[in-house]
Amino acid sequence: MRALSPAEHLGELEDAVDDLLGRYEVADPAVRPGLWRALSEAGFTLLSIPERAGGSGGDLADAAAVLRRCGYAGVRLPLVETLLAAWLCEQVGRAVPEGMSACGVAEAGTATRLAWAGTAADCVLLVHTDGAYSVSPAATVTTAETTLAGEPVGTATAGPGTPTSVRAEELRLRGAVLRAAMLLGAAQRALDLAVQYSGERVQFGKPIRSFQAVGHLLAGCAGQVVATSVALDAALASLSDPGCEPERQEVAALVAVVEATQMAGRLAAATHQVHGAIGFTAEHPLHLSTTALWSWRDDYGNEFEWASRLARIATAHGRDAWDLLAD
Amino acid sequence: MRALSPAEHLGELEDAVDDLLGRYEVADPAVRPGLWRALSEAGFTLLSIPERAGGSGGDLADAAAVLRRCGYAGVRLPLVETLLAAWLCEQVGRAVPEGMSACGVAEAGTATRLAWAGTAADCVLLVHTDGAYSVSPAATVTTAETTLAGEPVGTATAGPGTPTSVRAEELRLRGAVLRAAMLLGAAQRALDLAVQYSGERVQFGKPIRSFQAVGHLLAGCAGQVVATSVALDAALASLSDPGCEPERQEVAALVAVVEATQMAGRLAAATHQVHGAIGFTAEHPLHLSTTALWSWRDDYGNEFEWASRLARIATAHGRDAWDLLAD
Amino acid sequence: MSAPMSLRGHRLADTASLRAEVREFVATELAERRWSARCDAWLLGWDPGFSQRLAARGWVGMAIPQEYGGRAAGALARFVVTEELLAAGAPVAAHWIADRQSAPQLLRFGTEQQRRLFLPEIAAGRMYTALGLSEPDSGSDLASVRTAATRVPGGWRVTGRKVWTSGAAHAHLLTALVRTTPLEPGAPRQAGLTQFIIDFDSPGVQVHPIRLINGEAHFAEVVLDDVFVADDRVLGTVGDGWRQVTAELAYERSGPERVLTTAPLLLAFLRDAARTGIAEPAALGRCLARLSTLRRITASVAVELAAGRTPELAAALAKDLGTRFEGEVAEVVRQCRTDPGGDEVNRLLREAILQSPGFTLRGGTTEILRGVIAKGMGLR
Amino acid sequence: MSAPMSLRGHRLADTASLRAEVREFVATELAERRWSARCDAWLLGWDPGFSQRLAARGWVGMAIPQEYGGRAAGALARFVVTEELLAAGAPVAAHWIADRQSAPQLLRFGTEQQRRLFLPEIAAGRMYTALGLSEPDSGSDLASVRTAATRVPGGWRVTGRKVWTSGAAHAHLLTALVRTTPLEPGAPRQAGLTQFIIDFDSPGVQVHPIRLINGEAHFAEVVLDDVFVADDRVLGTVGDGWRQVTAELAYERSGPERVLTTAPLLLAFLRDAARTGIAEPAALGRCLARLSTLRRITASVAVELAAGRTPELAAALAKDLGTRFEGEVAEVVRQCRTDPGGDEVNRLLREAILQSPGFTLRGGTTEILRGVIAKGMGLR
Repeated sequence: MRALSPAEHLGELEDAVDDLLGRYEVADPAVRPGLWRALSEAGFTLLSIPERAGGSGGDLADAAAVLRRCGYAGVRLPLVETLLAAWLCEQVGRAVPEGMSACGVAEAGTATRLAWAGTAADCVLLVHTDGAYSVSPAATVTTAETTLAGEPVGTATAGPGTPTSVRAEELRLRGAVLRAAMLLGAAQRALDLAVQYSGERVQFGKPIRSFQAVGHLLAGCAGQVVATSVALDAALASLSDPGCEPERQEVAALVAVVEATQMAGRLAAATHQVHGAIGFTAEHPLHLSTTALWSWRDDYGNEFEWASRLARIATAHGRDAWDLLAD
Repeated sequence: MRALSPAEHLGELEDAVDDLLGRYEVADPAVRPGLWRALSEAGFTLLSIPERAGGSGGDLADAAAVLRRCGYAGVRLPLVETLLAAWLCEQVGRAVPEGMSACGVAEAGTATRLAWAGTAADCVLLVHTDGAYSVSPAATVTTAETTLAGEPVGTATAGPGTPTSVRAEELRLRGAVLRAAMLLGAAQRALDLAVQYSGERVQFGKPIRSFQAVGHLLAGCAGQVVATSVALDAALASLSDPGCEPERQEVAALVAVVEATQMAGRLAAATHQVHGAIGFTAEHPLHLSTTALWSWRDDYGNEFEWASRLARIATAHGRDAWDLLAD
Repeated sequence: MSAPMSLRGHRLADTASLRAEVREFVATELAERRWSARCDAWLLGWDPGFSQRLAARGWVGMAIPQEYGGRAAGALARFVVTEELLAAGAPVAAHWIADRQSAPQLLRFGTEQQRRLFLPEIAAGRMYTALGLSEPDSGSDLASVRTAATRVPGGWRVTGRKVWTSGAAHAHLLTALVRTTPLEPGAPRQAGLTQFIIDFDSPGVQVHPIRLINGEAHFAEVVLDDVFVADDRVLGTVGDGWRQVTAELAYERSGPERVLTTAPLLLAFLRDAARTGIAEPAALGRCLARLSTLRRITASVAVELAAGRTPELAAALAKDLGTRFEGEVAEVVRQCRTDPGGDEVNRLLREAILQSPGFTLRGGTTEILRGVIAKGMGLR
Repeated sequence: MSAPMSLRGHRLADTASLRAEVREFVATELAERRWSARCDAWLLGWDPGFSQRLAARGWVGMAIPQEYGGRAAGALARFVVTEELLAAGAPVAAHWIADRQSAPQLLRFGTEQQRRLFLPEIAAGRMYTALGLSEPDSGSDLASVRTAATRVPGGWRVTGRKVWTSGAAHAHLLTALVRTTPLEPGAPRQAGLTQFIIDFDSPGVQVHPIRLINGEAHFAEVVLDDVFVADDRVLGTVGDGWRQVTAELAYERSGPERVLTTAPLLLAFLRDAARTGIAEPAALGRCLARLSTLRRITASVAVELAAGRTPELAAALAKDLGTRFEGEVAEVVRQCRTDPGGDEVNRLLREAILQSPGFTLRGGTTEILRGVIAKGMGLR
C-alpha cells in the first residue's frame, strides 16, 4: 500500500470530516450533542493530542484541518476549547477530558467570558495566582449569555492545581491559532457563498459578478483568505517543530493570528455587501459564517493586541526582525 | 453700490488671485521672486493681519482663499510661513516683516527642518527656553536641502526675544490649518486633472471614466475633498471668533487638519492611480499637486500626531466630547 | 466638480438651549429607566409611549405647519433634536418614517383632506407609517416595480408584494409605489407608477416579518392581495409616483441618521475611556474628526433641503461617507479599548456589528451612491 | 476558488547558510561605502560594478545551467539571494532584467546560438537587457502593439516606438514585441506578434529618457526607425510573441521584488525604533504580519515556477497584495515614528513615497490584476 503524501492525507481527512458533517443539520442547535458524539467517536476532537495521553494522535495540521472544515460548515461546538484543555492537561500529566471541555485563564481565581463554560461537561483552567501558573479543573461554572455566534459563555472559578510552565499568553495564543483555522473555514464558506450568489443575482440586466466593483471586491477577499491560509500553515508547522525556538514559534503564531483576525472583519463586511439584503436575513446561511467571523476573532484577545505584540517583539530585534518573519 | 455677501466677496478675491497667477509659469522656480512681489503688491500675502500692524486686513477666510488658489495653481512660496511670522510679530507688538519670511519653533535655540529658512528674507522664531516662550528674529540661518515639494528647508538659531503667551502647539496648529487651505487647493487640482484625464484616456475602446472602478475611486476622492472643505471652513470661523473658547478652537482646528492631512495621502495615491504612467512623469502637471500633498501634510506635525491629540482631548471629556465636535 | 464644493458650514451654536432641553429630557428618561440606548435606534427602537412623550414636548412633527398640528420649527431646530436623540440611542423608530418621510410627502403631494386627516395624528406621535418601495429581486433597481393596480369604481385594486418594509408589523399606513399603467415594451420603466396610501387594516393586506441576523424582525414582507384603495388615498398624481419617490430619496440620503447610527457606542466608549485610557489614539482621533465633519455636512444639507433646494450630490456624498463611518465606529472601538470594556459598551458593540451590513444597504448601496456622485461630477 | 488555496508554505530554513553569506557580502559592501540602500533598488540602483562583483560570487545567473555559464542553483537559493539583496536595498538594477526575464526566455525560446552568445555574458553580470512591450497609449492593453516589422532579405526591418522601457539608457539588448503580420479587421489582436532581440547599437535606434517625478530617468522611450534585425535575432517563433510574453508576465507578477521594494525603509525604521519606540504598534504589527505572509507566498510561487508550473492566479494574488503592501510601508512608518526620524529613514521614506505611484502600475495595474483574479475565481 502506497503511503499518502501529507497533502493527500489531509485531503482524505477533510473529506471524512465533510462526509460526517453532511449528515447533520449543523445550523440547528439541537444537533450539537449528537454531532459532538459523532465527531468524538470518529477521533476528530482530540487530534494532535498523543494517544498515550488519551488523544487521537496526529499533528496540529490534522487538528487544524478538522477545525477548518467545521468552521466551513458553521459548526458551533467547543472544538478549540477541548483541544486546549487536553493540551494543557497533557502538559502537566493530568488526565485528558474525554468529552466537551471549556478552557481558559483564571485571574484571581476567576475566568470570565469563558466560551462554553457551563455547557461543556468539563472545564480546565490555567490558574494565575501569586505570579505562578497551575492547571486545575473548575470548581464552579455558570453560563451567563451567548456570543454573537450564538455560543454560550460563562464564568468559572478554580483554586491552584498542578504547577505548570505554561503561561497565560502561550495558552491564549495557541487558542487563537486553533481558532484561526476555524476562522479560515468560515471565511472560505462566506466567500464561496458570495461567489455563488454573485453569479445568480441579476441586477440591471446582468449578474452582479460582471460589475467591476463586485469582481474586485471578491478578488480582494480571495487575497485575504490566501494570506491567512499561508500564514496558518507556517504557524502550525512552526508550533509542531520541537527544534523551533520559542520566539520564532510565537512570531509565526502571531502572524497567523493577525492575518486571520484581520481577514475575519474584512470578509464579513465584503460578503455581506455582495449579498445585499438577502444576506442580512436569518434564513440565509451567510450569517452562520459571518457571525462566527465577528465573534471568534475576539475570542482570545483581539487583532490589535496581537498586532501590537508582534510589533513589540520585532522592534526589540530592530533590523534583525527580518530574520524572524519567515523561515 | 450693493454690498457683497461673504461668498461673493470670496469669489471675487479668488478670481483676482487666479487672474494674477495665470500670468506666471508657476512651475518654474525662476518666477518665484517676481510672483511673490506681485502677490505682495496686490495685498494677498498679509491678509488676516490688521492694517494697523502692517498687514492687509481681511480675515482668515480671505487668507485661506488666497492659499487655496495658490495651492491649486502649484505655487511654491512661503505664504503660510509669512502669515505665521506676521501673526507672531503682531501678537507681541513687533514689526511685521514685509517680505518673505520663514517661521517656526526653536527648541534649545535651534529650529531644524525649517521651511524656507535661508531663502526667505526674514525668519521669525518662537523660541522655547527654560519653559518660557519668546519671539525673536533668527540670528543665523542656513539652507540645507529641499523637500519632496521642491521647497527649501534649513536651520535657524535665535536667542530669547519678546516674551509671549503663544505656545509651540498653538503656532504649529495654526500653521497646519493655513497649510490645510493649500492642501485643499492642491487636492482640488489633482482631482480636476484626474477627472479630465479619465475622460480623455481611452482604454479597451472606451474612456476609463466609464470603468466602474475609476468612477468610484474619483467619487471617493470628491468625498474626501468635501470633508476637508467643510472642516476647514468651520475651523477658520472658529479661529476668527474671539468669543469661541480656546479648547473649541483647538478641536475645530484639529478636525480640519486631520481631515486635510488624511485627504492629502489618499488624493495623491488615487489621482496617480487614475493617471497611470503619464502622471508619473515630470512633464505632466499632476506631480506639482501630488508632491505638495505628500510634503505639506507633514509640515507642522503629521496626521497621526494631530489625530492622537484630538483623541486625547475628547477622551478627557468623555461623553461630553460630543459637544465639542460641532457647534 | 464645483457643486459639492459649495457646501458652507452652518453654525449650530444658536440652538444650544434647545440642545440642552433635549438632553435634559433624555437624561430624565434614562434616569427613570424607560429605555436603554441602542445603536440603529431609528430602526430598532419602536416605542409608541416614547414617541408620544416626545410629541408632547413638541419634538415630533417639527416640520409640519401649525395649522396641521405641527410646530413649524426651523430645519436646524429639527436637526438638533434629531441629532441629540440619535446620539442618545433613544427609541425613535415608531414615529420615524411618518415624521421624516410621510409628513413631507403629504405636505408636498397630499390633498387637503389627507393633510387634515393624517398630519395632526403624526405630529401627536400616534400615527406611524411604512414605505412600500422594494420588491422581491428588485434590489437597488427600484423602478422594477411589479405590484400593480387596476381601475375599479371609486378606486383601485392592488396586488403584489413589497419587501424590506420597516415597521410594517406595527405601523398604521403603508405608502406603496404601484404600477398603474401596464409596462409597454420599450417604454421607460419609470412611467406609469403611482403612490397609494394603504391602511394596514384593509382586507387583503398580510404582513410577514423578516427575521434578521440579530434575531429581531424590524422588516417585513407585505403581501397585497386584491386590496381596495379608494381614490382619495392616491398620494399625489396618478402616474407621477416615480418622480415623487425620487424626491423622497433626497431626504433618505442625507440626514443625521446616516451618520449617527453607531454614535451611542462611540459615546459610551468615550465615557469609559475617560477612565481606562485608549490603545491607539490616532485611529480614534480620525474617527472623531470624521464625526465632526459629517455632523457639519448633514447640518448643511438639512438647511439646503429646508430652503427648497435639493443638494442631491452633497446628500449622496454625505451618505457615502456617513454610512462607512457608521461601520468604522465598531472597529475603532475594538481597536482602542484597553480592556474588555463595560457592559454597555459590549452590548452596543455587538448591536453595531450585527446591524453593520444594513448601513450601506439602505437608501442606496455604496455602489449606487458612488454612481450618483460620479454622475454629478460629470463622469457618466 | 480552490486554486489559490493550494499554496503550501515552503520552508526556507535550509537556506540559512546561503542567507548568512549574502548578508556578510552586503555588510562588507556597505562598510566599504560602495553604495547606499535604496527603495525600489531593482529599478533605481544601476551599478555594473556591483553586478559584476555579485556575479563573481555566483549570485547572478543562478537559474542558468552550468553549460551556459550559470550556477543552476535551485529556485529557493535564488529566491533567498534576491530577498536579501532587495531587503538591503542593494543596486541590482543593471543585471536585473537580463537575469530575471531575458535569461529564462532565452532558455525557453532561444536558439542554441543565442544561448551560447548571451547567457554566459548575462551570468557574468556584464550584459544587460531591456524589454520593449508598452507603446504610447497602450497602457494596460499590451496587445495594442503598433510597432511593425516588414520582411527583408536575411531579416526584418522594424519601425515604431516603445515606452516605459526601464534601463534603456545603459542596456545592451532590447527584447521587443513587434507586429510581423498586419492586423486584419476582425482578427484577434494577439496574433501576428513576434519577439525580436535588438542591439541598442543598431542604426536607427534612439533612446529618449523619460524624467520621472523624482527627477531621475530610469525609463525611456525607444524609437525604432527602420531598424534591421537579422533572422538569427528572432526570439522564439515568428507569430508566437504574444504567448511568449504572456508566459513572461507570470515571472513579472510574482517575485519578491513585488513585495520588498520598500523593505529597506521598513528595516531602517525598525533599527531606529529599537531605540526610539513606536507610536501605534498595531499598525506596525499588521504590516509586519503581512510582510511575513508575502515572503512565504512569493517563496511558494518561486518554487512552483521552478517546478514548471505556472501559478498565474496565485502570482496575481501575490502581486495584488504585495504592491499594496509596498505602498503601505511608507504610511506605517509615518504613522509609527515618534520623532522626525533618522536621516536614512527620512531619505528612504522620501524615496518610497515618490516611487509609490509606480508600485501598482508595473506588471499590471491593480485593476488588471483583480481582473485576472476574478477570472481565475470563475467570476468572468
